[in-house]
Amino acid sequence: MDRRLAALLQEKFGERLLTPVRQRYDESEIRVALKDATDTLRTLHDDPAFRFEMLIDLCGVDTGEEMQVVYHLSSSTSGDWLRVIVPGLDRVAPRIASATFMWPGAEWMEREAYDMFGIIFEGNRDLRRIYMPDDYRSFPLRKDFYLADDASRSPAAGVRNMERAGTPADATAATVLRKSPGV
Amino acid sequence: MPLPDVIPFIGLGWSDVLFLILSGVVLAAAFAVVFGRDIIKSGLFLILTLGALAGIYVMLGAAIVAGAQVLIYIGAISVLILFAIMLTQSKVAPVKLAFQTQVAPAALASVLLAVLFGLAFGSTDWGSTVFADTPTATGTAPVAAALFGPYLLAFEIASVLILSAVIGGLYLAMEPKADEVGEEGQ
Amino acid sequence: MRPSLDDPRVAIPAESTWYEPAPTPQTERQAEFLSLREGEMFVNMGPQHPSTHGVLRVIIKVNGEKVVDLDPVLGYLHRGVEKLCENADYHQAICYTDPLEYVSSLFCEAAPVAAFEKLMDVDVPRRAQYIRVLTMELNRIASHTLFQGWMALDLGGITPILWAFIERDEIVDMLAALTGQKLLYNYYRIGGVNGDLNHEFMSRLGTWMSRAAAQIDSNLALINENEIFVRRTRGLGVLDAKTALKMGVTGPNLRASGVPFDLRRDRPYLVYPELEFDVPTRDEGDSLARYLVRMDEIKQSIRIIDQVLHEMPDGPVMAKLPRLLRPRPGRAFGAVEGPRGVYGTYAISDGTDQPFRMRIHDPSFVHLQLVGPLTKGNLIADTMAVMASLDPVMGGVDK
Amino acid sequence: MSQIAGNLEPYLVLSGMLFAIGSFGFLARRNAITMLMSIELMLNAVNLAALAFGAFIPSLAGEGAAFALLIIAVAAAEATVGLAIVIAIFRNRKTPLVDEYDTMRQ
Amino acid sequence: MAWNRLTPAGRVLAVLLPVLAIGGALTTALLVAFGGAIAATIGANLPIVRFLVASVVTFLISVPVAFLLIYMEMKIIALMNLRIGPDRIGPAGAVMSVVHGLKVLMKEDYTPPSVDVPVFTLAPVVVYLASFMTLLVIPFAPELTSMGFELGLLYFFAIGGLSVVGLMMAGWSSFNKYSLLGGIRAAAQAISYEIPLTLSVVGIVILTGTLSLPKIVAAQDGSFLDWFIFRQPLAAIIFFIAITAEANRTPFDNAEADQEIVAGFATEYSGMRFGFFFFAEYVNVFIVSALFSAVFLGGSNPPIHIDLNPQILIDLSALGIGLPLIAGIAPVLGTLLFAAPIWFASSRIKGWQALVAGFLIFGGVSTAAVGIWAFVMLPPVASLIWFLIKTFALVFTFVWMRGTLPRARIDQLMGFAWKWLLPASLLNIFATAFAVLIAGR
Repeated sequence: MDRRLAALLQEKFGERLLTPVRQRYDESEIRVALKDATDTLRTLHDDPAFRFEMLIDLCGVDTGEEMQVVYHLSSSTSGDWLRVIVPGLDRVAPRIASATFMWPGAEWMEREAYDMFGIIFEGNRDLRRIYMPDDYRSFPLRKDFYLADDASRSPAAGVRNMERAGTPADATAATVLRKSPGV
Repeated sequence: MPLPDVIPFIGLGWSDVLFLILSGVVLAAAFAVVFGRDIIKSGLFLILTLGALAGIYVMLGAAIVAGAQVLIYIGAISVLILFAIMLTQSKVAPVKLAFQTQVAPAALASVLLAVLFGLAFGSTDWGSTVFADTPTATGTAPVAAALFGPYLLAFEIASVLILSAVIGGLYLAMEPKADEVGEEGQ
Repeated sequence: MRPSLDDPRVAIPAESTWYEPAPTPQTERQAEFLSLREGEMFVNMGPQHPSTHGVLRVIIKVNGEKVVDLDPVLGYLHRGVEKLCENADYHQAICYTDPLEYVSSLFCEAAPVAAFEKLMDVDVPRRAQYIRVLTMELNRIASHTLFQGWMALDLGGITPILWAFIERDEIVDMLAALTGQKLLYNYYRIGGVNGDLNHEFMSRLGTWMSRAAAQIDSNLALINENEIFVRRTRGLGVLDAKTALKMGVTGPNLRASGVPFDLRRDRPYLVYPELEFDVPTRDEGDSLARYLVRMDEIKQSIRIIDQVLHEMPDGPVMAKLPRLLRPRPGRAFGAVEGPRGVYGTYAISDGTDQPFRMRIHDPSFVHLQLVGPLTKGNLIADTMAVMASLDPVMGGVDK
Repeated sequence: MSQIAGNLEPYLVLSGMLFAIGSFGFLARRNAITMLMSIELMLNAVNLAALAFGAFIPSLAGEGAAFALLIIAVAAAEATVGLAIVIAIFRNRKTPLVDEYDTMRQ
Repeated sequence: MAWNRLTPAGRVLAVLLPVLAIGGALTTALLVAFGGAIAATIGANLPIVRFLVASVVTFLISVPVAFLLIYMEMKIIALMNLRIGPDRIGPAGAVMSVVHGLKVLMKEDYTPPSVDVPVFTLAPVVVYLASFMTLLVIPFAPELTSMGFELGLLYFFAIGGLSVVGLMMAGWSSFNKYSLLGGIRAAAQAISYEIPLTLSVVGIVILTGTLSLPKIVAAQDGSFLDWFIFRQPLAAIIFFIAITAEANRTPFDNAEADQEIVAGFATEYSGMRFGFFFFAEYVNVFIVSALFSAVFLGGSNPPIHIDLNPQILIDLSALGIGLPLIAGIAPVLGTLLFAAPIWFASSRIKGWQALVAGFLIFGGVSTAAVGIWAFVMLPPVASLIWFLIKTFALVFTFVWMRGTLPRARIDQLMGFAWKWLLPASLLNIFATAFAVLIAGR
């Protein structure tokens, strides 16, 4: 079943996949570029060969060098699960098209990703803070946001503030404590 | 040693004092209804007026009318009025004057009316028509005899009127467009 | 003194701005929500309100008694668990996830444990798998009985919750005998469970199993046939299957709409493929169906526990693992079917002893989105019935 | 014994004054609901007069109370319809002030 | 001065004792001097005195009744919920509700800054007044009716309907949206349910030809088959549902639905002003139960008349000097009598413990004996006891309903009143009138 999905994905998307389809346990993983993301998701959702109708999860990832948005989809016909990773969002001004046009339920998950990473989902009607207060300025899950013990053990001079007043644009690569560009 | 008929020093009977107190309350509360700026307080003063009037009705020996007054006027009509006030007096409600422009002519007309009433009552010679020296208590039986005897037609007309009022009220207060979502949970 | 509405001397601004300035709308949706039409007003519920489970704040726009629009405000319980987990090692991360959904915290442990086991390619011993299934199903029953009480409480019935607590108390005591904790069990470990079943747990479980079905049936009889209860929930907040799928609804809420989606069946984990059970579904999709599906699930859980007790093998309950866990770089998504839906954990490892990113997906968070669409056009009282039937737990919603 | 309460005239004077107050309210207030309240005052004044006549004129013993009851019934109907009209107009015109009810003018 | 060293209780006593002593002396002196005149005045103005005494007594009994009902509710619902309920203060927690009352008294009576102060302050008084004034016409027993006047039923409905004015005042003046919604709900509910409530008893008025509650009770004299619940079952059902709604009880407690609008009209109230609402609710429950038992359950009539006609009335005056002797000796003897077997029963029981137990047992036994004697010998006591049994059975039913039922939704509530109860009560009137016509009265 999973082998079939891998072949199908390879066949449908071909060179649009940034890396070959990875499969491990019952999960399949594809990576698509930012500009292909919307088309890919729409194909996955509408194509009768896939029918990935359920959005199980949507989240943002900060690798320290770039932002990623990760979708977990579930197919209603075959029961396959698929992870779609959209890497390469700009860390300074992350922007991606919203998935709410297909899955209205993604609205709050996108709000959460915005709240935590500052990723702006174009097309989401209600993109505002969801957990943090409205006047909060920083984005807590970014790698340039330190916890208290991070701040104390950070090699840089002095104590750093946990919360950085500012926008994603204020974050520079030098302030990132932990980077994993490979993942 | 029963209580004296006439209160010492004042020279009035007990019922006179009661009447004066009640009528004072009635008039003061009625003034408050008409002149009040806060409309919800006008409604509450209306309830006070009606309650004091019910007391005067009891003094007049018409306990059943007093009961009906409290039950219908206070319990239903006034509450309905308060209800309507709460429904309509929202934030767009008047931030302007409480009175019309013709307040002075209206006052003049009312004063004239009052004077006219006074003159009429004063000049009428009741003479032999009024026999009773104190109000005679009316039991329920004569009321029923009157309602279901000579005034049966009026009674029936009143019931038809109430029916039509209920239907008309329902029709008027119905939502303009039928929005059946969540109605009655059926 | 309150300025009089009828007073000509004062110009009174809009009522909603008397004390608290209206927030400036940040989005299109919020601007639409904040614009009041004639006769509408905002009613604030929470964060301290008798019928919001936990600290949820809901701003309701009402026209008379009718709910026009609704905006949940979250974050009163937000602790930043994801960030904390990124700064803890793999073992510590599990106990951070415990208090997320405090009424069924074993599921909150099971999801990250499943993800980490995939990252590290650990094989869990079969006995540990059976124990996990057993404890999770017990916890599911505890959660669903509590849901029954909450549902009745939100509709104004005060007795069922105390009857429901009998079963929950017994299960919680049982699990406390096994794990040492009554609420936050912290029982699952990467590669197994913390300690084998003990005598007290087994004897309590045996006693309870002998009367559980009858006792739960009698609890259900308290409220299931109640005319007022049925009239208040039937046909209320109808969620059709298509919308449910689009909204990402999972768990009993989805199954009440007629979609037989159950991870235990569709994406088997642990030993569920070897066990026999039904996936109860309903087609109505209303509040009553959501309630009844959960009640049916209790019976299936008892069935599963019965089979587990008969088939449980002997053997170790922990896999052999190094003390310091450093999985290879990679990504894994572990998901379990909880009493409210899919609990997922998406873990990214970068080769160190701490997860590089740990995303926690909680079903309550998704389901709470539905309160707005489902209650529009109903009455204020229906908001509580809908919210209770979706069964959100704020600890999970706010992470 | 009772110089005031034992006579007909004080009741009639009270009734007349109440009626005058009610008529002033009806003529002078802008708010439709206050006008309705003034009408209730006037009706009550009439009630009071009817009851006073019934109490002091033996031949009218039952009639006064019967009249009062009929008036109360009619007043209930009047209040219902009046308030329904006010609310219906309010729904369209968003104001309870009668001098802004000028639909014909527009 | 030692004043500073006194405890608060001691200070109260230090003030109270002299005041009491002086007041008592003055009162005694006045009574001695003008006793005859006062007695004559009372005798000459019996109706007025009777009215005053009835009002004061009614007001005074309304508070203990509320305490009793609060305790009943706490305990019964606790039993239904498998809890213990209050158990610390007093035997089985019996004093708990009194302590609740004290707590409410001592709490700060906070007035929020934006309320309409006079209306806000007056509202609980109106509510409480309306509920306790209706107590005046309750026919506890034929001899124990405060005011058994002719239009009792009309008076009851009229005054009982006043409480909604207080609820609306509270709802409006609190300047709180929950309160406003609660007030509007209370008004809509009260107006709707007053109509079937009033119409449902019209059948009984047709049958009895009176609005006086004592006469309605007297019309049900005889066996329990003469009660109106058997002659007018439909009316009884309608009446019961309507009084549940009038008293704002579950399942019709929408005006203070805590899951929806926190506490409704009472949200902004605290301290004694909240206490007034709280007490009024329970007094209301008692009153509507009493009214139901008077109108439909035969009131103070026993279910079956058994003519005991005992002739064991002891002429106390015939005992002469023996009366004070017996009154002095009997408690001592009785206490010793009951204490002795307890003391002998176990060596672990100390003498004073046995004496205390004996005294308590003697107290219980003698109270029971006096009660049975009074029940048999004094018709008012028997009537009162029957009346209270019926009333408290109904109070129990109300508490039971609260423990069992969820809350109805407001639109279902209103629809039920207008679509079902009103036609049913009209049908009941027609059927009764038709039956009376056929039977020729």
